[in-house]
Amino acid sequence: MQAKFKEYSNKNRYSVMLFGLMILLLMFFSVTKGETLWSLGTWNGIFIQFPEYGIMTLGVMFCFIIGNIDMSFVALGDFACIMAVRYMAGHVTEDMATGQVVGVILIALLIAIAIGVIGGIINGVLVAYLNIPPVMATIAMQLVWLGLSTALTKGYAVTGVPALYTEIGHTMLFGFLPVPLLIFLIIFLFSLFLLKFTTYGKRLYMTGTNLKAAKFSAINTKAMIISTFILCDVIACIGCMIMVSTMNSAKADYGTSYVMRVILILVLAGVLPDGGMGKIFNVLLSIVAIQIIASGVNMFSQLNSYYASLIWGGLLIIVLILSTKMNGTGIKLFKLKKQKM
Amino acid sequence: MNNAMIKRTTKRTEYWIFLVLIIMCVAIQIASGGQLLESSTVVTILRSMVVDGMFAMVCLIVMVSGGFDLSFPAVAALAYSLSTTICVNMGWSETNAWAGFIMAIVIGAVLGMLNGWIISNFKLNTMIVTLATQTLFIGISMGLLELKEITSKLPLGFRTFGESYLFEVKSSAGLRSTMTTMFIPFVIICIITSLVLNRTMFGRALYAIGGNETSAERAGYNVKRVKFWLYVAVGATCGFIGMVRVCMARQSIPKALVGQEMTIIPAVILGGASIFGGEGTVFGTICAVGIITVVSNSMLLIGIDSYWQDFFNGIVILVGVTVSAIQAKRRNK
Amino acid sequence: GSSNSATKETTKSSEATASDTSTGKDAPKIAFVPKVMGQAWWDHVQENVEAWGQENGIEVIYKGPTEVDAAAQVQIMTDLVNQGIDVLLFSPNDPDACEAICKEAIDKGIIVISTEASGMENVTYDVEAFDEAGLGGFLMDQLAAQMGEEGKYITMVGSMTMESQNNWADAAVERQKAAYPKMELVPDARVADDSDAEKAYELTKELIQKYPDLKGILGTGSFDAPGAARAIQELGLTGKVYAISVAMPLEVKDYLLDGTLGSVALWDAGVTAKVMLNLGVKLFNGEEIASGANLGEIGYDKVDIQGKVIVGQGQIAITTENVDDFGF
Amino acid sequence: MSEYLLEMTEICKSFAGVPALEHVNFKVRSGKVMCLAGENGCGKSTLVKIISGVYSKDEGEVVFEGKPIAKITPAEATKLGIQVIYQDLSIFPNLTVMENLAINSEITAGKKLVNRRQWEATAKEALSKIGYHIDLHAKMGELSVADKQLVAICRALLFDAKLIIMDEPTTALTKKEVDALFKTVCQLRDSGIAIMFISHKTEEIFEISDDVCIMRNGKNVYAGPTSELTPKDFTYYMTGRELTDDHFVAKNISKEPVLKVEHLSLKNKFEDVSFELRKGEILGITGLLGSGRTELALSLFGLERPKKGTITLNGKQVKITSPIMAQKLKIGYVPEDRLTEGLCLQQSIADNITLSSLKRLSNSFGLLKHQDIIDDASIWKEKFSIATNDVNKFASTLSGGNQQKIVLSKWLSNDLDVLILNGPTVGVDVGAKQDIHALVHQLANDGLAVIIISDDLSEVVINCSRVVVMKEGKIVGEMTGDKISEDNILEIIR
Ligand SMILES: Nc1ncnc2c1ncn2[C@@H]1O[C@H](COP(=O)(O)OP(=O)(O)OP(=O)(O)O)[C@@H](O)[C@H]1O
Ligand SMILES: Nc1ncnc2c1ncn2[C@@H]1O[C@H](COP(=O)(O)OP(=O)(O)OP(=O)(O)O)[C@@H](O)[C@H]1O
Ligand SMILES: [Mg+2]
Ligand SMILES: [Mg+2]
Repeated sequence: MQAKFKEYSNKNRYSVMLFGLMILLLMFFSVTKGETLWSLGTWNGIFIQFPEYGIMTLGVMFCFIIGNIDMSFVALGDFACIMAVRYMAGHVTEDMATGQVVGVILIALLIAIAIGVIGGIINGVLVAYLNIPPVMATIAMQLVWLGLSTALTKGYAVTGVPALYTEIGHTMLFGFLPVPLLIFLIIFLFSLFLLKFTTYGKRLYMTGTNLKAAKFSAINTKAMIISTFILCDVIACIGCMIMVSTMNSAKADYGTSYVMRVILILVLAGVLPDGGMGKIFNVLLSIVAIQIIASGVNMFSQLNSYYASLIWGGLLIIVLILSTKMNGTGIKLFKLKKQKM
Repeated sequence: MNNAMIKRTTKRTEYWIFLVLIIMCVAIQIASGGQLLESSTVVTILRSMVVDGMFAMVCLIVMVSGGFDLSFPAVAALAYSLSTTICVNMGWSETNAWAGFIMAIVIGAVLGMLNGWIISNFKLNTMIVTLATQTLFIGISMGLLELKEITSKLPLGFRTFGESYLFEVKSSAGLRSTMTTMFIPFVIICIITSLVLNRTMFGRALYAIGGNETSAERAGYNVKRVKFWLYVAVGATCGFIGMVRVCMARQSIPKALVGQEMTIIPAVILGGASIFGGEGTVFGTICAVGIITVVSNSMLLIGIDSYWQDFFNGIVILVGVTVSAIQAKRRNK
Repeated sequence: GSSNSATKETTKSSEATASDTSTGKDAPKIAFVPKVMGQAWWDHVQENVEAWGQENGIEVIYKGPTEVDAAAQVQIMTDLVNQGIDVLLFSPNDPDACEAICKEAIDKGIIVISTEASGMENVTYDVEAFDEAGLGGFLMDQLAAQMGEEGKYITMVGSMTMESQNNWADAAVERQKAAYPKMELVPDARVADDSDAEKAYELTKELIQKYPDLKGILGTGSFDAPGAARAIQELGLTGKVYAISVAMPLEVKDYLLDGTLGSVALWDAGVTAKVMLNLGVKLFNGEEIASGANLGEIGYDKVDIQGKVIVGQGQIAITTENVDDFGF
Repeated sequence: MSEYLLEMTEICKSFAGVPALEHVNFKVRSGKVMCLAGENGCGKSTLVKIISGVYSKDEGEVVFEGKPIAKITPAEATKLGIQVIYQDLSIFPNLTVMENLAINSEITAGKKLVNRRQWEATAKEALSKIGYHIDLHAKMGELSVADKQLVAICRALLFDAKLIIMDEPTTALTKKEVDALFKTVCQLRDSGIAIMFISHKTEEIFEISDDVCIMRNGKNVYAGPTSELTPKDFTYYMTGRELTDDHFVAKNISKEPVLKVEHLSLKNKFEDVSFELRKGEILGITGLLGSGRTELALSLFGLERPKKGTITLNGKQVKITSPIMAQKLKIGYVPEDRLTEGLCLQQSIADNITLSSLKRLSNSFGLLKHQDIIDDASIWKEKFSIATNDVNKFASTLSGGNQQKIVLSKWLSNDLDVLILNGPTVGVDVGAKQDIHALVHQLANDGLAVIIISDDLSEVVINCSRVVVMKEGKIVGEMTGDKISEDNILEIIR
């Protein structure tokens, strides 16, 4: 039994660590702010909040697994949303029937997704064909999209989101399931399916581990990179469209703070931008853990929101160090040091 | 012999970057109707290169060793805001800038030690480690310590130091511009970086580690120690640079530098540093910082609408990295 | 002032009576959400909010996003609303973005009061130190007076995506078109300084290089005037080029004294915050507010209520005369 | 002082509890060449790293020049006179030849500053030791493997080395370069330096060594003079079994060629190459480094685009533009560098084996059949006797030879007409080599057309029914049947 657990925890050390982390966090907040933590409202808030960046995280996860990084997804998503909202604002009139409005919304969503596809293709071509390091390519593209949005909107928020669309972000299905959470779950299951059960997923991990070897194994790595960027950016655009429904408008710089948060979540989950690594369940755990910390910090009136940063950074360091120790490399390094001294 | 040397030179990235800089300057000079090379504009551009240029040196030296530092703005910000806050809270309103500098350097070194300790002791991706410490340092500065913006209460010594200048120039229109004293630290840091990288065994160790870490270890370098002291030195330098910025801008804003890494790192890569380590020169980096500064400081002059500036910046970076990527590909063929 | 302490008395007593009565109302749980944490402007507000809390014995949660990001701000508001508060006070980065969460809050029976967001629908009240067009016009009036009502000028904002700063700048341009026909907006029209005095300084030099006959810079961010003034001073253009913006008094004191700046504008956001707090408590205790009500702070003793918007007379021009009166 | 320069007694070393070396004993004499031999993963490199101070031993005694050495760092080892040329050469690809040559001695000298002139002098001195010429300012990474090897040797000679250890220095070299290297080794030996030489190639060991130490599973099974051994004993000691090297005899060669290459040219790489390949045949392609063999193979696999010439497959002229297309045309390619081109080390063995046949192992919707993947991998594990108990383990847990078997299975699990093997047994021990050869023979006899590209002439001779020799991008000779011998090939190459 014990041996089995040991083997399991060796294989899934990130899951074990994240579970432990979650339990510690919940225990801590239960002891200090038990009443607030275990109220319906708090959990309601947690489940309403994480879907928008949680969805983006799932998108960027694909990029990380294949060994790329995307810094442009929020800027691109904002641009896509601006176009979509402009379309909605221009085509929805007061006297429209609900069915027509739904039609307009669907077209707007298609516009957003199409822009996501275009953004993904551009990123992919820059990385796969021009061999630009992904960090650089996507930082530049981030500026490009941000600049385009700013120029188009003169920096103002674009309003005129139909009421029906705004409701999406605030409706509780069956009285308990927020629609954004539902969409998150759908995308989560879709990603899970892609990663675990399809040849795409298998190729994704293999390409991320060794691109050259994948190429020599008759995998179209260029197509893999481009399709992964498309997937990532489309999912990110969907995340941004959910942001639109909660924010009732679109703007060039909505959600800019999500870029670093998404990277933080992925790294905490053991999905490193080196590629080929990471489990989607850990990403889920990590998303929830990050949100619990943020909401937890907000329960203390005397702690300002930067404490969340403090805790995120500290935890990430601890998790990183623990992960190398479990790898054996950490322990070995210590031994080497001792003997040398 | 000479032919070989010319061939070698033209193969180098910094050669191309330098050409691009010159061509860009000429183009902007023409497009802006001769306004770029106006003495006051030149002085302003040199001035705005100071802080970015020094950070680029720090970034370069880390990249040469095969690392990737995201935390340097956070280190600088925490170091200078803590240092100025201490000065203000101790009531040293008249204090000399040196006190602040020394404190910031010490704080920077301590923060660098954390980076150095983690990076040298655990085989971890430096980008991720510094992402973590960046987040942590921001949390410490604004959360734990609740450091505030300091503007009007900034000690007099800091302001005087920031206002001091080397010389002044007058433009054709009779406009007076001053060359800040802070240009000297910039030049010194560039020279020191260049000397360290090229003329010391420590610098060669950085190239060696960036090129092949195991080989460096086998060649007899104490890689762990080199890395540790690298990050300590980088931290200390960041503290120093942060204080330069405080004096120049006459304000200490704990958040001012956050996100700066996203403009500095592209510049350093543009200048020929490789994200895989072992490559990069001071000259190339300065040229690249020059390009970025000249472009962003002359957008108005060449008539680019303010709303389009981000877009234009993005395109410049994109073109720059594409050129160097294509060139690298050709070189490897 | 005396009216100030009087309201305090009443608030306290009404509270005392409230807790005695069978309705069993405790002190309200109040949260204040600023645009961002850790900026001098909002630090000043925080000090005022904390001071108010101490005076009235009510704990106020002061919590804002770590970045000027509407999404992050909405997340914090969501947390607070869901954790159960009675009064939500906030200054939105983006008013539209907050509508949805505010509606939710109001549906939960929370009193929602905003500031710098006169267009918001889903609030109980919106408190403004001045009306939006008012500040832009006010800045323009000041600048025009210094420029002699003629010459070229440009507008400057902290960033192109800051809604309220853009609004004020637009209002200023409107004002110029209506009242100062001899003044002219240069083709570049608007520049952004990334909320950084150093960048404002560089921009100003560049602008003067490009437009040698530029005479005025109208900024709406709090870093604009200090940065511009430094450039004007260095270029030796004091008295030839004028700059104005919203600014913290002590930051621009030197420039005001040596004449580089004629004046800057300010409203005390701390006072506005206190007014919001007072209003929140009043509403919580079931009081009705009508035009002409006294909200207990200077400039708000006879407020004007238009629909949901409560407008005070809070904007102030800072000149050499009153620069020392504020202590910040 | 004893007659032995280096004495290792009862050396033990384990990694995270797994023993890599158990009670190893051997001695090295001054002015002699000692060969260390053994299967992949038997601990040779580990032993070397213990001598040079990269690893520290758990137990045992190392005596150098009569003095016991307890703890040692790489720098101290250098000072003692121990120089190692590691398996991966330990060079700095981003630095120049001059810097690569001089940096080690500068570090050892404890220098703090860089003196360019001094460095240049040092570098020149190093090159002069074996009279080798190369541009001092060339970037190391741009040199050919052979040049890198020679630079590494020059660097080692700079020190007053008493013992030079070479860890598999010949894997990347062709016969001609190996000969040059052996000449240098003899020179060094004659000047009184002890050489420790690690190799998998039996002929080489018998050619060069005075003493030999054979290891198996971390223990040494033989240590003594080479002259007392026959090659047969030698392989027996190494593998623990009798090996018979069967020459390949093509049994059923098809009439029509399956692959026909005509006048194929790739700029700067190869020119006007023509040959035919039939089913059941094994074609060997050999030649010097840089003769364009690899590019030729890559052209057949769609990774290079030859400008001129034609490729005809089963009677149909084809243009191969990508590996995907090559796979569709039933061409498989096993790359020369298994670590960078062949394997995803941090993924499971099963995933690696099935990587290029995922289409077959999934249904029409692209859904994976997980059980089939495991089954498929297990079949290959059995067939190739891959040394692992679980195909779900990472590929990185295997030794070099077993890793090579994975790369082979990856392509063999496809339905192929043509299989191209580039250096199929580079760095693979004799036992595993035997297994691989036997399998290739069987495949050919079952009707596969095989191309083997190799530097190892004996490998070419044993396995090929026809051999093509390339030189500077052109085919300079072809031979079949009895004509195939090492001497004949060498004659053409020279
Ligand atoms: N750093 C390490 N950590 C854990 N195990 C190791 C390490 N280095 C080597 N080993 C293990 O020790 C054993 C001996 O490895 P070594 O590299 O010495 O083999 P070798 O004889 O040189 O093989 P080859 O012929 O393939 O070069 C192998 O089983 C290997 O997996
Ligand atoms: N004609 C040529 N002109 C210039 N360089 C050449 C030429 N032919 C080959 N080279 C260079 O020689 C090096 C090795 O070439 P290649 O990979 O074709 O060798 P190979 O015969 O396949 O050797 P091996 O298989 O042993 O590695 C390369 O750097 C290549 O650029
Ligand atoms: Mg070995
Ligand atoms: Mg080759």
